[in-house]
Amino acid sequence: MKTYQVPQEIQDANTLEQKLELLKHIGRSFSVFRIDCGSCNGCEIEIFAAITPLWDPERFGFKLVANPRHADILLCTGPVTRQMYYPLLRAYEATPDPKIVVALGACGVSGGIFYDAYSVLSGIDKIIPVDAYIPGCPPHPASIIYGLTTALGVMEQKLQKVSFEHDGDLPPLVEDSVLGNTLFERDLLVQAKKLMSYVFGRKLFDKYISALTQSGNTKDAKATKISITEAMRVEDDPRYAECMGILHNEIYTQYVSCEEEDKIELHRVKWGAK
Amino acid sequence: MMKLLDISKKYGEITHKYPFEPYKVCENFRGKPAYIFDLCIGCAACGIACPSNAITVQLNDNQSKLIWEFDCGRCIFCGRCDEVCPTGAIKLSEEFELAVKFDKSALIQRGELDVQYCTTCKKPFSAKRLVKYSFDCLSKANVSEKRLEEAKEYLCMCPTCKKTATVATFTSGKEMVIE
Amino acid sequence: MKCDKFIEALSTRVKVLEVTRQCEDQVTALVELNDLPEAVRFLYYDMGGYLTTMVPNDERSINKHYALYYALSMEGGKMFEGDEIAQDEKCFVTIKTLISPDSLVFPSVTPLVPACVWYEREAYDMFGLVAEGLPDKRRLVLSDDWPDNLFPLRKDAMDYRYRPDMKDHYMEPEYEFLRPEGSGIIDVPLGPLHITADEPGHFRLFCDGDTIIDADYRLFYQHRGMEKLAENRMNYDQMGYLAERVCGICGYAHAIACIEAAEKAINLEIPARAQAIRVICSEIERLHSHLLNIGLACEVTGNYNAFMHIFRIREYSMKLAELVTGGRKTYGNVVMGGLRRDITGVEIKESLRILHIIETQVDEVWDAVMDDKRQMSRWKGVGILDKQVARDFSPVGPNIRGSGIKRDTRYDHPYDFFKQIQFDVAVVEGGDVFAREMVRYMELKSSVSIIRQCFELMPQTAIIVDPTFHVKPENYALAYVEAPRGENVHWIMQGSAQKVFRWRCRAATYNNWPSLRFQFRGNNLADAALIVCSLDPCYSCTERVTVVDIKSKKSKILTHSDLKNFARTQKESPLKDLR
Amino acid sequence: MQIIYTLFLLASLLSIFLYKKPLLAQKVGFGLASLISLYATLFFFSNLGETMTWKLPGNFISSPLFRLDSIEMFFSFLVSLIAFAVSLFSFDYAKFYEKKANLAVFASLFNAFILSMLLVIASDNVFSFMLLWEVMTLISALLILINDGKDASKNVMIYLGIAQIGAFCLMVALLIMASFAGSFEFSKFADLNIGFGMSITLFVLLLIGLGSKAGMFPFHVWLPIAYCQCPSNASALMSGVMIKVALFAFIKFSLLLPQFAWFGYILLFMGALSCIFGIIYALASNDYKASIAYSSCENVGIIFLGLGGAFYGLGIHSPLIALMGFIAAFFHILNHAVFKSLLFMLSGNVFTATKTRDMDALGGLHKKMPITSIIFFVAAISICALPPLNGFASEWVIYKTMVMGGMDEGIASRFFFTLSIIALSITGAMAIMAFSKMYGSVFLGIARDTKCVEEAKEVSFIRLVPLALLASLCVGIGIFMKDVIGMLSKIVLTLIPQTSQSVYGLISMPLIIMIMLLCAIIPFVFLYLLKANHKAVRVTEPWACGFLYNKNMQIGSNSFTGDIKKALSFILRYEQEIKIDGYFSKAVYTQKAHDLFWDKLYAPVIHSIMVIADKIGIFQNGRTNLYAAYILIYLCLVLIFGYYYL
Amino acid sequence: MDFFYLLIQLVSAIVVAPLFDGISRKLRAKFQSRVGPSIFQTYLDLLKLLKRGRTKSHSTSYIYQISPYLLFVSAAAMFCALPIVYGAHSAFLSQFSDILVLLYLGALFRFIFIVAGIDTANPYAGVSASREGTLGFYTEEVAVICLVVVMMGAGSTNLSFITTLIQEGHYGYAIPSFSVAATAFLWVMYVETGRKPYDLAEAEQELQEGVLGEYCGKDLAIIDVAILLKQFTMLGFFLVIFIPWRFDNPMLSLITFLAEVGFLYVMGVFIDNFGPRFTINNGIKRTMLFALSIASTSLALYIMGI
Repeated sequence: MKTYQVPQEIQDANTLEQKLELLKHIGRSFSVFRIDCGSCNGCEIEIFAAITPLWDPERFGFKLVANPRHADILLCTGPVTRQMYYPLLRAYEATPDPKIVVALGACGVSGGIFYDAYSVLSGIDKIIPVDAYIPGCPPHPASIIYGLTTALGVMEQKLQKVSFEHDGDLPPLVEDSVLGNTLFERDLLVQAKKLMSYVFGRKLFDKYISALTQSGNTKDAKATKISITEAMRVEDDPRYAECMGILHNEIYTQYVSCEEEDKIELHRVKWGAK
Repeated sequence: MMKLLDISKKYGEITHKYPFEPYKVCENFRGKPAYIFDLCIGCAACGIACPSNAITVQLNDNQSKLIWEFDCGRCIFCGRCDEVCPTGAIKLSEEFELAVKFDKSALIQRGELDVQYCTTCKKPFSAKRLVKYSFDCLSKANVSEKRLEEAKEYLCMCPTCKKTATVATFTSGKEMVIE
Repeated sequence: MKCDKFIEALSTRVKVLEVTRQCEDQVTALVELNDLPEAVRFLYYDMGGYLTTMVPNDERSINKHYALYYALSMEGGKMFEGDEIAQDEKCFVTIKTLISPDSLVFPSVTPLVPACVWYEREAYDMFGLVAEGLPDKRRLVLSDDWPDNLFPLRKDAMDYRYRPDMKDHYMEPEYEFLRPEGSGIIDVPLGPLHITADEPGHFRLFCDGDTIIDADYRLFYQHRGMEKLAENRMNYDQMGYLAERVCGICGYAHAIACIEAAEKAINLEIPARAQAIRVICSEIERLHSHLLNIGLACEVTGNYNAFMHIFRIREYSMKLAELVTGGRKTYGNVVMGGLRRDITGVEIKESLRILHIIETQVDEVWDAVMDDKRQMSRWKGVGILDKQVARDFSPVGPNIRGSGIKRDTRYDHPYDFFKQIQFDVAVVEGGDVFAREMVRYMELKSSVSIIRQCFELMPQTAIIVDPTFHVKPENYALAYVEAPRGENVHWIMQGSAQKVFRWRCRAATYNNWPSLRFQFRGNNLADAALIVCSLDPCYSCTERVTVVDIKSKKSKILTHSDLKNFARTQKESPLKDLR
Repeated sequence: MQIIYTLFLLASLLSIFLYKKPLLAQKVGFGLASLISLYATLFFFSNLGETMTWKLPGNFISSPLFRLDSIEMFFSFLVSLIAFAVSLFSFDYAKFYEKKANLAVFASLFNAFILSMLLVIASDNVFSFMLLWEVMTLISALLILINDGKDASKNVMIYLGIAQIGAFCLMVALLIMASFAGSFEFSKFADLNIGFGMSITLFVLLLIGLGSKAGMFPFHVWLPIAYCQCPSNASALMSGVMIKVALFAFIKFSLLLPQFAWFGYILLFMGALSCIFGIIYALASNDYKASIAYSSCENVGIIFLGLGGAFYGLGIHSPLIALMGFIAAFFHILNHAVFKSLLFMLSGNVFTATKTRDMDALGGLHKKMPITSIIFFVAAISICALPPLNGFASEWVIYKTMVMGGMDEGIASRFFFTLSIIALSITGAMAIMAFSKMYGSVFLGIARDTKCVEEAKEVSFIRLVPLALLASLCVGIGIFMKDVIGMLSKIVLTLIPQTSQSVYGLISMPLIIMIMLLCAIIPFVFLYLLKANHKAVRVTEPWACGFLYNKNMQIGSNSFTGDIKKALSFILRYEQEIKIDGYFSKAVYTQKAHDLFWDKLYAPVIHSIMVIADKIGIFQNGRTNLYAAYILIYLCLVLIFGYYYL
Repeated sequence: MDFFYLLIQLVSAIVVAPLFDGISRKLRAKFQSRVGPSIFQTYLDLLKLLKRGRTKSHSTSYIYQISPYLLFVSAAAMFCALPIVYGAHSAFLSQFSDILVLLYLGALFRFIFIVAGIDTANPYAGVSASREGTLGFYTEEVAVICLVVVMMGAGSTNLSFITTLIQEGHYGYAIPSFSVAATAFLWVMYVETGRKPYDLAEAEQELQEGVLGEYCGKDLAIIDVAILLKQFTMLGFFLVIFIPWRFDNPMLSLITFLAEVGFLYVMGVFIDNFGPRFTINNGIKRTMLFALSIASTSLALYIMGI
């Protein structure tokens, strides 16, 4: 698809040397013009959040300007929708040379989730040359501050391309099961995730397994009940406590033969109330 | 006016020193997905789950390696990859300082995994690690030795050959190999 | 049952060909093409309905026709006290009609119900369906350089990745504005790159000096083609994330509306804890969105100090979101059947602390702002939305509540956990900027109390149901969520293979835009940005539309792998569609 | 001296004789006019301060005497100076009217007009003055008619109507004065023995009679109508000098009356009203020529303020204030003649290039007509009284006069003088708006109506020469203001009895210029020291918020003043109307700024006259026997009247 | 020698003005609970602008090119008209220090500003130009009424003369009309500095900085300095008439003057930082009427001879 060709005049005035020269001048005072090329607004709001008292980039001489003619840095967000293509170019041309273009957010960097839809052009760098990329969806205000300071050379870039090419011998990936059947762990983890999501579910899983191993004999339903109940009692967080009980009642009982009384009674106790 | 002045006085200066002091995000912040190559088995679950297709798992040109590639620039930090990864090879970190200058390729992480060739048709179909992992799982899941043997053979076949083999098994009157 | 009353009344007016029920409070009535305007008008004005959404659909693969669905929320006209339908009778009635692919013409409803204007303009853009008698036939959604005879949402129109060539940038075709006739007028462009509008949208203000004579606008700068994208590239689990990126401010409301539409279509009930957390997150979103808007309403008038302090407080709400969901803006925790992230006790404790901070500090700053006579003079009497205009255009959210009409989806059609929660609907008379900001402030307070109630009432259940449900092709349903700006309505018709057949996402602002022109008139140029801001517009919301499906070769390696069982259980949802 | 008048007469006759060859007549007529007026300029200039008399040979109605005293000489100089520039300008410009009128007539009338003005100034006798005054009015009316437009006859009738009211008042005043003096010779009018009441009455009559001609408020309504109607060279002459002739006559006659401070107050009051209303209407107008015309009213007001000071000074026997006042008034008369005729000629250039007078259609003319534009810029700065040009110089003297007047103890004087200062400063603020708007919307930006502007091109050299001449006069008078004031004070001193005062404490224009130049160096020094980036400016589209730029986006003359018109709607009667039909249609917007005095004063009068005329029309129905009956009735009445009284 | 001092007066104002701007920015940030820029930020901003490239719209003409210099010249000349380092004793220079010269140089500034705005053909610049003119209309009369009282009371339009008069106690606050005029005049001068809530012509949110919006690079830097100078002149105008502190040593009086003006400028933050901007149609009119009535009172007092 035919897109914008940067005119020779602008290209000549935007060589790398000139940009580095510019960075020297704007190190302590830089004006930023925001261009929203059809982003979802999230990045804009985070830019707004970044200029608030908590972050205050004015410390470094940051200034949000209303007009591209005053700008040193163009902060572009969004996947460049078809409609924003023309305004983007107008703003780009209206900005004095040399200029720094920063692509912000997943969409700005590469089109993000919209990268192949019919009415986006997927990323600022498909249209105009981009000098710095700040990924994030949307980027955290700290991330924006970091990105801008990095672009200006105040901070060092942390990310480098990482490539693992040597596929060596594998360590054993599967740990031994506490009950001698990995299906137990599998079901346990699935249930834990269902109860408390993947983030906390894994923690719950760990807590449960460690409580289970505390009991000495993991296959003894009575012993495990005691150790799980104890673990639930000392647990600060009522949610974890309750969920450990649920796990025990629902999964453990399937793998170890249990009586009804071996289940933990959950509704009688207010957990984590201490 | 006086009220606002009072408020300013009351709360003082609250600006965080960042970037001159490190900033601490909340626990479980959804930051950059960290890739632990050693744990990756090349199952491509993350690639399928990823809503923005930031993770791609593809064979390289000469079909010798399975390339796992993650483009941080396209990532929307939803954490689906973390959620679906069976081995924990990809986990959301709390890292948020992701900006790069001039060269966009610094946003890319990639891993090359050896390919498993199909025992029957010699075509590549999966990562070696995946096959090994599958076998390990089966071997620790109370599966009988005999079945394990059968599974091992079966695991090293590509889907097409597997289909053929299954058809052959059925026609020969044997039972399904796997539970 | 619910809704029957309306269908009966409707059948006395027009011939109802067929009635289908989607769920308890949603009914669709098929009418003949020529009866369409009368049917919609009857329900809208005579029976007290508000236009919720209108969905054009390409159903040629199902019934060889294009279909139009006019969904009306039956809740009463609400123009005066008591003009409201009883709480247990409120429901959604959808008027459906079929259009033959040979004619592609349908009678326009707009002359009778002005609220339909944008929907019918969009129907032409996306499907090529011509509304006969539509007073405003300009392009709405697609860019001006889009080829004339390409209608992207038709199933057979094009690949979702097809991008027609761009023009040279100085050759951009010009949009035709409704420029007032007469001389001595200056066209002031506001946007797409304007400092007060954080998103692109072009408002053409026709001014004499500082007075706005009339205004017109060209929006949809953020048309990203999401609907197409969703129909092609995405499965249900990915759609939630796409829906969340419909908008960066009220994204979460979109995400739940979208997922709930899919859930409603198959009558899937999610666990109560998940419901509560959805409500908590959406109320957190309301907190930061309203704080944002009040802050911006100060900022566009030049009151930086108040802006800065309000944004300082807003950071607490962002912190709250970060704490509860792991992300400041995109919460990313909705999946079909429930949630992806739980809230534990530690977080609840911390959240309650932050809520207390927000509550007290908001009061302080609001008091200070209310004390400022200058600020009040900038807000009061500016950008008045007349009550009758509001009735005619079905705006939503604080926009209509500021005009004294008590419309709130949480109250009219309580969804999720709202059935168990007590709250007051904030309604302020006046219709000016001040009234709208006042509504926002009151909602801020009620949001805090809703979140507290949710924390208290949240049951200890799982947060997701077993992934054993099946989607049913051609089922459709409407889901509605009261986002900070008003109700977001998503309509999903399910398709086969884990994909949607048609996803219609109607953002709150979409209903608010058409009446904006009448709010501009007669105000000052200085107030233009303020008026736009007080609408709390979400450009990107309005301009969504399109998503896609790619996943291809790479996944096939796995598809038939031996790990089927492992995959199914351990990685629940992502691999479901691989079966 | 007589030779000048004769030459003008000859030139006029010669041009009319070339009736058959209009183009030649134009060349000859205007060429001669410029030569003669150049000679006249030099002649009058060299004789400034001298006195000359001249009697018309023969016994033509009480043998009119013509007399040039120092102020007459000054005004004659002014007339011939402007006449020189304008006729040089017309040499090429008049061609534009080739199709509309016979150029020979035009040239002839032009010469006759200059002649009539010179003679009015010189006449020293009530009869000849009134006669010439009417001739001048008539010729100017004919000049207006040269440009045969839609409402030409109606517009001329308005002009003539107001001129007749004025002439009537003037005549009454002069006759009363003559009856007091017992002579029709002006030289016998001195030291009239008139009481306060009668003086005031006469003064007011004179003010109405001559003020109406000068375009004083509320008789300003004819200004835009007549000036917009007539060719620009004629309006340049009319506004540049005809108004000054009226002012001259006013000064001359009112000085003949016994002096009272109230003369000053009346003048200050009328001047303040004139300048405020004049500039408000100039500001509200979207027609550049009308706007310039209205600003004549404003400037006449300013001159009246100066005169007010002078008359007040005379009234309270304070020669210093009187001196300052007269200097201020004369200085401003000179300046106004220069820049106003310059502006009218420039407007002629714009009109011939674009064929439109609507500022909302123009724009971007600088690129087509750079020299006209730059001269316009100078003229605009000058008329806005901005330093360091001549407008500032004269207004400064006026301010100075008023401060001196306002320092007196009397409450009345303080009141009138302070109010006048305030009026003057408001006028200044609005003049800036009016002329920056005019300059901006005509010459800057981009064309609003491309059709009009596209074909515009710079006018010929010969037309630019007089413009450049006047522009350099604007600058020159500004710089050498001390010398000009010195010259003026010599002339003015003849008007004031007990002439011992001299002007002191004047602002030094060269100092201002010097300091401004000094300041101008500073940015360059800083730019050099700090090594600024001097790279060439890259040209892009105007920034319209990212949207496609369109020419309607630049501010037009109407909406530029939208706010101020709204704020002043109690005077301007700025009416805005928005018609909206349904939710989805285009709005229809109409706005109009009315002239309050036209609406409230003139329109009803004209309307009632029309009604009365209609009613009278009943008698005039064309039947012969009815007319015979009228004659019979008349005869009977005369007979009865004669019978009883004779 | 006087000329030399005048040059020092001008240059030192140019050099010092950004510092006070920086201080007021810092103070503003403190009110907003944040750190804010360093107090030298304005210098850095201006220096950066000098180094930047420039773009302009194709509609512009020579006015665009010369207007920064013209604006600077008029603002600088206005500043020179303030008798700080020279006084009535310097017969030559004190001629220049005239209230009317100052007012009309201000008018020249406004004229150039308006013309420059229209020249860019930018809608916001145009509206900004219109507002500048309208604002001038509102402020001029109040300013002049106050000045009339002073001029007539002191009997001269010459600033250095008036200053001397007031300093020597022949004229001043003992006269009610003078002290009443002072309050109204302070209001006008604050409006003339073009800071919030009266920054209508350059309002960032509404007009995207109006006329300044189309200027960039060194042009913008010059205009910025010109505007700073104008703000200083306006505050200085008030000080010179109503709080004249002058010493025999020109440098001493210059330093005290700059400190005074800077103090006023920084104190402006208390108005500038709180509350929103006015609208041109109502807000200004209302506050103007208030100031106008004060000014008229002082005028009435003067007319009655009090």
